[in-house]
Amino acid sequence: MPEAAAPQFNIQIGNELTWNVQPLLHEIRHALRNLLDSGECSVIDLRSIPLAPGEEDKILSTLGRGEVQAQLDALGPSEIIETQYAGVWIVTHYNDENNIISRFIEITTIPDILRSQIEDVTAACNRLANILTDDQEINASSVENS
Amino acid sequence: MSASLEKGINALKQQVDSTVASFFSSCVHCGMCAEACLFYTETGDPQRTPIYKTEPLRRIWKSEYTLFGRIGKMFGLTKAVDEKLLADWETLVYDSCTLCGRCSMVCPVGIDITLMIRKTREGLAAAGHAPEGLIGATKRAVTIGSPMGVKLPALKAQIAHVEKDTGLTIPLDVEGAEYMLLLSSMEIMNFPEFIEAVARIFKHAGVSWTISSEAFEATNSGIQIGVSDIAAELVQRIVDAAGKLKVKTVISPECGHAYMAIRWDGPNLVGKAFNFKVRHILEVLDELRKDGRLKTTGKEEQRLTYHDPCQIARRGGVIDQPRNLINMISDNFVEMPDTGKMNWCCGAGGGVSSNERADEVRLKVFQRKKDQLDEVMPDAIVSACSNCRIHLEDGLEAYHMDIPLLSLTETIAEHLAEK
Amino acid sequence: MNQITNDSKFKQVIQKLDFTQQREVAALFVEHVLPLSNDERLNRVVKVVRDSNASADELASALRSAKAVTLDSHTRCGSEGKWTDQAGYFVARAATAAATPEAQSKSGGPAWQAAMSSRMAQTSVFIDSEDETPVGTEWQYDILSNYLNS
Amino acid sequence: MTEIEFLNWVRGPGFQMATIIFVAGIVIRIFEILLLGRKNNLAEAKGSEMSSGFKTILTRSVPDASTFKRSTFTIVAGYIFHIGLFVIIFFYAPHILLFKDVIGFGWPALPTPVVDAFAVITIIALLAVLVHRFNNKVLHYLTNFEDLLVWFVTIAPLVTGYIAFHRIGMTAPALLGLHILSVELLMVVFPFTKLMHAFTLFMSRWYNGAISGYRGVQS
Amino acid sequence: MTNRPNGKNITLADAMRSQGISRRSFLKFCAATASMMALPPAMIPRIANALENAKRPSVIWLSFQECTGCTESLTRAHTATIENLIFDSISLDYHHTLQAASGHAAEAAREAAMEENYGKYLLVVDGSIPLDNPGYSTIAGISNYDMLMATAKGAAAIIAVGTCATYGGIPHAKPNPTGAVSVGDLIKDKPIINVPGCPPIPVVITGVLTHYLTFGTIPELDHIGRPKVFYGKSIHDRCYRRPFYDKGLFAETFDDEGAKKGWCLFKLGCKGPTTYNACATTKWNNGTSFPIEAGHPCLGCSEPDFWDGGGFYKALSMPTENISKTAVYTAGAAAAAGVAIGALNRSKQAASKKAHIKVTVDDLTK
Repeated sequence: MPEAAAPQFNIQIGNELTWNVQPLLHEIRHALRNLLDSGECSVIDLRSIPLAPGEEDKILSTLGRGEVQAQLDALGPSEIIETQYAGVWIVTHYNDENNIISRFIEITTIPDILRSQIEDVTAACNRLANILTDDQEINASSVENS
Repeated sequence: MSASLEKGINALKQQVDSTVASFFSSCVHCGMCAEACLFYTETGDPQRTPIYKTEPLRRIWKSEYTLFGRIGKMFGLTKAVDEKLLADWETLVYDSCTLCGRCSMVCPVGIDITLMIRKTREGLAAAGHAPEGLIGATKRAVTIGSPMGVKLPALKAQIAHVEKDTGLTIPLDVEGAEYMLLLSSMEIMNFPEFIEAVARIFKHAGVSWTISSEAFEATNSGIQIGVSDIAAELVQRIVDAAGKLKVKTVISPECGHAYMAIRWDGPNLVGKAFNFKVRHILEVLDELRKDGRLKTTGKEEQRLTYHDPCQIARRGGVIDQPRNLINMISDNFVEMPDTGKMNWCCGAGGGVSSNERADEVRLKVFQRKKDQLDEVMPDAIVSACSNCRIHLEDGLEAYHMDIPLLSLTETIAEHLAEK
Repeated sequence: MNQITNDSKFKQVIQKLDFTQQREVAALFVEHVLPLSNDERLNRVVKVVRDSNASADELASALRSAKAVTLDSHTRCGSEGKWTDQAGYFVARAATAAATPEAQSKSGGPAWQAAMSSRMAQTSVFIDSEDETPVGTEWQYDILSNYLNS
Repeated sequence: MTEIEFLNWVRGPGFQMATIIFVAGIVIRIFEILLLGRKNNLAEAKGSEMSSGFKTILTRSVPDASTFKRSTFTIVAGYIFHIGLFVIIFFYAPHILLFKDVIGFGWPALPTPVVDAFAVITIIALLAVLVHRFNNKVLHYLTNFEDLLVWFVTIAPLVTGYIAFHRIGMTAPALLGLHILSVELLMVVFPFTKLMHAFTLFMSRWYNGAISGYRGVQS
Repeated sequence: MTNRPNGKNITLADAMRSQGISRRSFLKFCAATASMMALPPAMIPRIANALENAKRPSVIWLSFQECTGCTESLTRAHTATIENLIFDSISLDYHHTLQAASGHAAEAAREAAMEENYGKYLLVVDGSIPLDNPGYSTIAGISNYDMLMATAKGAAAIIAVGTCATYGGIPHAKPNPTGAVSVGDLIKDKPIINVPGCPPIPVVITGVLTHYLTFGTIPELDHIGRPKVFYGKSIHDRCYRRPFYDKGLFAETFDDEGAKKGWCLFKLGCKGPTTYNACATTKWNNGTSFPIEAGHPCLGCSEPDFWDGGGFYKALSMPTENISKTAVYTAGAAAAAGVAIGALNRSKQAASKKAHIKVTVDDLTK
């Protein structure tokens, strides 16, 4: 690996600090308060904020890891964790090569993407129904299992 | 009565050579030469900036000797030299420049501005734009043999005098003498004691010398007015006389431009190397000192300083000799600031003194010399140029300063050790 | 005291005189050639120099004006020289020599200097008139003798 | 014409034309000057033309004390912007690449931030020089169009180069193109103006030293 | 592009589900796309919504003087990625590289699609158009020019893909033997989105498509028709080696210490400083890396005339022509001229000396 800072998800000009860390944390605090007062959720796209190498890590380490950590496997893995500050979530999407393709800070009680999606539920329901109506399939599968 | 613009322009064309071309190509208009010229520093008149005085010559160079200038000429972009230009420049080139050469010493790109002003004079003179005074002097120099109209009888009378006073003989037209002494009319008319001094010193040192009755005049108005043809004619007289008397060395007297004329310009004017040496009287005296042939006694108690005549020091190369000589007769010698090759001109050289029109400015710019003198407050000023001497006296008078002027040669003579 | 007949004697005698005497003699020489100058200022100079009890200031100002006349009368380099005028210049120089205090006095002393300059003044007059009339110096011997005898 | 097409032009045909005018102009002028020749001096020499000529080429860079006192600004400012230009032109890595490409060899560069600092100082010095030109009586009197033109074509590459490096304002190709164009302007103007002193200075200093060295004075 | 359900009325959502892609994946895709296109996260639901109900638009893809690299770049993805997801969401009615049909059958398909979706279909073009002689490139006997003009007429918008289609590209490089021109040179009355690059970054194409499908408009373009979102910043400005450039630390060769230390590639001819593209951020091969990261200077392929920049390994500060040769020849010629002029001057000098009339004292006045 070159001595230069490993290519970051969020590449910026030069390596001088952008001083965006504090403002961002403040923004998160306001969002939390907003969530309490009006129940309104908010999302921050980390790519949309200029950050110098290291600053992103600084933010992540400040927020730290909380109780919930979920793995998602959809078009490549995704990681959803709740930080040590309840209601502050970090959602990171990877592609098949495990490169980050996007990373969000969500201030909500539960990120949408964790919820089972109605469409998928509908589809699931149909699939299960189809299976139940066809016994051979079950037997066949049980034979295979045995 | 046949001076004309054409002649002037042609004369300027003749002046352009590789030095002129490289000089003009190098000027960056930095203005530093102005600060080196007493005619600017004391008047604050930007017109008197040295390089600006060469404009006529510059235009000729540009329009005649540069490709781009010639092209420009086709489109009427290159400025031409006309009657008016030369008329306007007359006072700059003759009244506001003593050809002292100080600007040539400070120019950061190394332009010998003085040389080019001298060349510019060739053009102005040929076009009939030389000052009356200089024309008069030149006429007298050519017709009478002396810019001041000093004729042989006058010299003879003065010689007779000196001989009476001193009991020495002044050798006139002695063939085979080692040295042939030239004199400036100034010395003959105003300072005959110079002749006496030389006579006594040479007797003391046992030098064989003579004065030519056919060419005793050292000065050369042709140089000052800027007409090489005339300058050459005047030099030729000396060459002939020297040849006739078969002398080994011709001595230039205490006169600035005379030395420049005979020592440095002479051979180039007549187009032939001399078969005799040319030395300034101070060089000769210093030689005698080195050879131990010149012995002095006693010292001047007064605080002495030395004024370097531009043409002898900066433009002539005689700088150490006067100092060696002064140290023989003084323990109290002080240098002015900006001395030797960087000395400031008295303000009357280069023909300015023979140009009445310049009288006022001549005395105005003397302020520079005054400031210089005020720095060291000497009791007496030693110099080696009658013209400097007279003008310094005028200036000191005008500025109410009472500092006596001494001729170095004469002062040495005063201290000759008895043998 | 016997008559002075030649320059060497003349010089010796002058050297013997003390400074004030030399001055007085110088003044006499100047007086003799005064007519050759047309500058009245010199008359005053001579008067002061001759006046044995003239104050230092008077002498000083006399010297100043003598110098002034010298500068005004000399021919400037390059300008046409008129020998008749030039005579005035040498008279002025003689006067200057006479008025110069002992300290700055040139070799030979005031009397000798004045004598020489006044001779040149006389020569000058004759230079223009081409004929080579030798200018006599006897008048100077006489003046000196008379001065000594008186 | 897009910026890139513009950039390609100034890097290609533009630069070629500029080079032709620059080289031809200088060579012609130098020949023009030297071929005029000069008479050889018949007076008995008191010193060597050669040695004092070359000596003066060096010594003229150092003014004597009183001259320095009288022209302090001109000398100091002059030194600053000449050194500045020298460093920027010859010690900035991308510039050295250019020379390497043209003359076949290069040399080590100075750190970019250093050159950057020089650029700022030089630009300031040149601005000061212009102000001085208008405030000083002599300079004001001497100044003509050429002086101003030369000042402009000298500072233009500095300013455009500075902006291009810091990528201020326009798109990068346009900035770089402008910078190169301004240099080409300088090259084209060079042989026709006093900028020639960069070359003729050596001749005139030599002549000056030779003339007075011949008379035994080191000028 | 296998087992794709046909029929124009199937939505993208249907298409995906039929491929067993969960809605979570879809949401993830929308989020990634929004993020990539610098859209506020608040837009994600709207994107999702729009795409789910988007009717698969008809797309006609014309390939002219090109190398198929662009198509390659777009179809290279071997696993289900958001890129080909988007391709599944369109109805690619004509693409003579990909479609089974050929010759007249293919042309018939194109004409049919044009007729059916007149004024609605998207026209994608890769490759430049030869104007010198139509024979240089024809399809089914139809010259590129005619085909482009005919097809463009009914297009809702045109996406020029690759530097050839956008700026003429390699065929247009000096001396441009075929007289190649870009789409933009020929068509002035249709919205054209330039997606330059040799090849362009796949996600940029899908991004543009997504934008079009989501908002029904074309994204904001820069002054040479490129979507600002992707071409707004130069490679240099986003380059992780930029600090070395600023410090003046350069790799001199491909194998020296500097190169090993990952220093700036400017001296090796990197065109990053003058090239506007998203390589440094989106990267290539599903975000693996990009040329500079791989140790090779940027060629500037997304800029017009990148082929005429004097060579890929010539630094930006170098002239593109052979200047030393020019200088030497010029100097030679000038020297000759100089001698001639010098001679002229000498004769002038001589003439003036000849014309000189001796000046005597009587000639000093008029």
